[in-house]
Amino acid sequence: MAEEKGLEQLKKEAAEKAKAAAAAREKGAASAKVKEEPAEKAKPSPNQHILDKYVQEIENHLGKEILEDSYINRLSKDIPTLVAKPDTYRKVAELLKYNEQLAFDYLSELHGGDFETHMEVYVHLYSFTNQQAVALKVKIERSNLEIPSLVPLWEGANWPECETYDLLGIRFTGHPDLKRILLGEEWIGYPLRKDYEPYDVEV
Amino acid sequence: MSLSGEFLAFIVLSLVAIIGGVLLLNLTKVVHMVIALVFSFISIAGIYVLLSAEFIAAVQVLIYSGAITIIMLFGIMLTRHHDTEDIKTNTWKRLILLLAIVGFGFVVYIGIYNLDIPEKPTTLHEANTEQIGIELYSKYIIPFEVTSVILLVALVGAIILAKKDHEEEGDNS
Amino acid sequence: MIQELLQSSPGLLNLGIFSLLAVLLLFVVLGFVTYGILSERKVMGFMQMRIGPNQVGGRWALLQTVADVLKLLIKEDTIPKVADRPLYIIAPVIAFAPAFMVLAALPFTDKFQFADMGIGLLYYIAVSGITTVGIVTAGWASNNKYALLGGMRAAAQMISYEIPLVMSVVGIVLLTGSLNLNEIVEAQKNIWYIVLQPVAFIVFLIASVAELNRVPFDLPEAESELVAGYHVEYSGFRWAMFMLSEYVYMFAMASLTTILFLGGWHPLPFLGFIPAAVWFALKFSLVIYLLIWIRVTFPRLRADQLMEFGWKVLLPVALANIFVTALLKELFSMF
Amino acid sequence: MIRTEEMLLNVGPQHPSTHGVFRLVIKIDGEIIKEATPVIGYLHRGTEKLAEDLQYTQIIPYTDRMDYLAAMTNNYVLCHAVETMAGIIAPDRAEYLRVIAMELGRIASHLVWWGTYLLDIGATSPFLYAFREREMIINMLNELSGARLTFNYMRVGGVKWDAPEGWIQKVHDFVPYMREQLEGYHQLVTGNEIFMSRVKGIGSYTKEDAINYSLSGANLRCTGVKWDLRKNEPYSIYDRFDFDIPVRQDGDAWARYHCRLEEIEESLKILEQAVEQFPQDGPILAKVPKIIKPPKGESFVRIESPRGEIGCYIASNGKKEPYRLKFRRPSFYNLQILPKLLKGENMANLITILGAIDIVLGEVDG
Repeated sequence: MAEEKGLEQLKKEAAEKAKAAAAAREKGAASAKVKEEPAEKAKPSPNQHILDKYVQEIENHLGKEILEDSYINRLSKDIPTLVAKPDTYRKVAELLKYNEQLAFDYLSELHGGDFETHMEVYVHLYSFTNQQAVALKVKIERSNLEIPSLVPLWEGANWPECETYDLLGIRFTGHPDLKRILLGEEWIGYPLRKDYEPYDVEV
Repeated sequence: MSLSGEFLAFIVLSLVAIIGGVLLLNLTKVVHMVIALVFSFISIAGIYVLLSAEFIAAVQVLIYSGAITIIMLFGIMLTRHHDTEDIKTNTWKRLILLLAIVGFGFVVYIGIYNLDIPEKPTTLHEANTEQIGIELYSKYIIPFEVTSVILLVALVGAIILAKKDHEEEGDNS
Repeated sequence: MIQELLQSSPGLLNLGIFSLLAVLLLFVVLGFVTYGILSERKVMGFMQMRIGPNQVGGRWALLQTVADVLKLLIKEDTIPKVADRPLYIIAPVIAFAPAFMVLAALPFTDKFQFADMGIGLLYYIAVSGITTVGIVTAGWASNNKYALLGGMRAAAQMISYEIPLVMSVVGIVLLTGSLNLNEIVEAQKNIWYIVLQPVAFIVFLIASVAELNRVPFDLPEAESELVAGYHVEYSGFRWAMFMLSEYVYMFAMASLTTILFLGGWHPLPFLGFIPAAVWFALKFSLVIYLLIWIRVTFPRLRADQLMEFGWKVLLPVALANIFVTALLKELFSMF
Repeated sequence: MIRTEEMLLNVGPQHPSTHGVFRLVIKIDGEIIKEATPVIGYLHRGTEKLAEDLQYTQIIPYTDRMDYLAAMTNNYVLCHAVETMAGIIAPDRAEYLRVIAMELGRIASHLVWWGTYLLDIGATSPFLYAFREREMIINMLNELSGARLTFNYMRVGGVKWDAPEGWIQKVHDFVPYMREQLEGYHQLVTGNEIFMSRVKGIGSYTKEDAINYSLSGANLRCTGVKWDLRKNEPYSIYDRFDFDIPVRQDGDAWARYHCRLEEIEESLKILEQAVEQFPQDGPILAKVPKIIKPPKGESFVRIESPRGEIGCYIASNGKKEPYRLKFRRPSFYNLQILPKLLKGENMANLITILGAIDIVLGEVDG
């Protein structure tokens, strides 16, 4: 193992590795820069089987038609991405946490986004037991901005949900203390919405 | 009586003590009362000094105006209380009270005025702390120790009371 | 001289002499406080690898504290609207006056002293306790929650540490057979009490730091917790009074430590040609340096740990010290 | 019977130990905290909203102002997100410069934490010692980037400036010096009885709690979770270095203290190796277009900042400005556990617990 090797040797190795990588990178950077991407896209992602496993697991437990979509997000380090429906979102999240195959015990990130036609909540989960990550997304109609809260599953979703509510106006039902955490209760409007008009346009 | 420094000091100290006492009764805020009490205590300590009872004076300041007042302040600050209380009394009651006070004052005055303490040569000024110590530990050792037992009982009682309160609180929650 | 004066009948001359002496002492003490603060800042600077004050009054910033105090004195006097006004005004005075009163009992040298009291030691401890009343009052009167917490901490701390402080010196009282500070110094002519009573010295030092409300026992003002504790609402000369009383106490406590444990004005053997006052000043400075050193080194204790330490460690140790001292004294007197 | 009075105390937004404009409304009974409610948002500047009208390069200065104690990592996370999306690979020399800068920043950040934490506990001197070393780091980063705190140093595809002459040697010399000082820190503080009694067993939580509350960084590692993105999800060139992840088991303030100080040592190891491997010459910026337009889509990357996982989410619609930009700010997540930790604690422990979480308000409020 790495620890057992002498420090000297390790250093030497690392230096060699660095040199090799440097050569390769320079070559790549000089010739292709952005164009590397399409070539790679042709082959299937190394994470494809993981995604398949997730989807399989969800379908086994919750049935089909639960997910709106599932794909590998190549722009985001090949992360398996699941898109749930607003009414299945909570169920999928629960499964992701409690199923032993999935066991996503760590909520790394939760935020929302306004995509004009709809709003979206993006959740990045990680499993320390399986050393895997997943992105769970849900699209919400702008007319009905309500979605179950994840706080009962992950305490860590508490403030991020407040922040999302504060800046985008997505209400999380079942949240223990949903408040406008950053702007304060007296703020009018939800600034991160695309149609938000600042009170003083000049500022 | 000549106007000696001692006399002047006595007048000033007793005045402060009396004013402190009066203020203690008449002030409306509890904390103010305690501060008035401190002044009373300290002046009384001063009177002790005039009587050459230095040890008693120091202990008076240490225990009364130091520790006890602090504990009283502590208790007041930590607990709920109403700063002001309106006490309504009728005139008759007041009159009777006044009479009683005047009567008491008169009796005390007569008593002190007629009191004749024979003057004895004493050595109060010399090492009176040592004298107190010797007296206390030779003649009055039993009463002294018994007092400490009483204090111990009081201490245990206080602990029991406080503990009970704690348990009740535990039951409620 | 003072004793004679005290017993003579009052007159304008006496009043004049007393006032003059008091003013003299006041200036000596203020002089100390001025340079005590400066030296504390300089020593702290030295220990923390920075320069410290070096602008006002030349390279050594000799006028820094003067300027600071001047600023405090001419600062606007603010009293919070919701404060308990009479108490708010009287509190600094209650805290300040005893600080000077204790100085009367301290024999600085065999000549330079004001009152040779039979119970000098007890007097010091008793009077210094009154300051706490002032601090608690200040905390209450400010009508500020931080101040109140600070005041309450001061009260709790004072009650807990006064006892070990008194108990630690009982050993000395046993050995000397007197509470008189002069006699205590005289008894150390040959050997200092720090040698005979090392445990008492340590307990006394710790308890005295606690009494002074200095780090690591500076809970009443705990800057990082209670902002400034009991004097958070005070400013200008009222605040200056608190600060001055703090440093006067530091002066007094260092003197008392010198008197009780370091042999007062007595010289080291073979160095008797150096005047007594210089000896006292040297030992006194050493204690002050130690206090500053402690301040720079230690973090702050927590309130409950402070209580626990006072009651469960210092007090039993002090009591054991008394017991052992009494035992040894009896044993030695037998042979 | 005597009932003590509960009172409501506002700690902050102007309080010496909240390290910024953070307010904590606490209900206390005597000195025991019954309930604590954090109030944040005093420093919210709407970085994410502002970013929607800015080009990617223009956003970089805004990231400096989030975690202003370790701005290099913030710079990096944004560049890394854009690079991941656009498939840009930064040249080696740039990557090394970035790593050196980030690790220096990590050390500086931990030093500030160490100093101010001790200051909170009432020891004044360590603060000055820590800042002496931090000043050296700041000076080095100043030479590199031209700024002391808000570096604006990294660019998509590389860095803005090459290292000035002799700079690498300075870093090289700094490593043994810092090791020596670190030893001094341990001698000065770590064994101190009072300090130990103040932090041991204070503000402790379990591994499960830490994971459940989405804690990261030293706050997570102090419970025994061996988790460091530099090692577990290697980004940049961290896979080329040999270093450890300091882990403790107790989950209290004492464990966090050790984790952070040991992290300094590990960072020094990385610095040592990075200086050794540093490429003699080469470009410092990949060939990227003047106006960067990542492809349509979204990306979320996370890296290890001194305070934990800092993440950057970009949703792009192929334009030169991000459609939606979001930072996962570790302090914001770490702070969530505070009310739970404070309940039933002594008032004096408030400072110890809050300090041990190591928050930067610029980051909490975004």
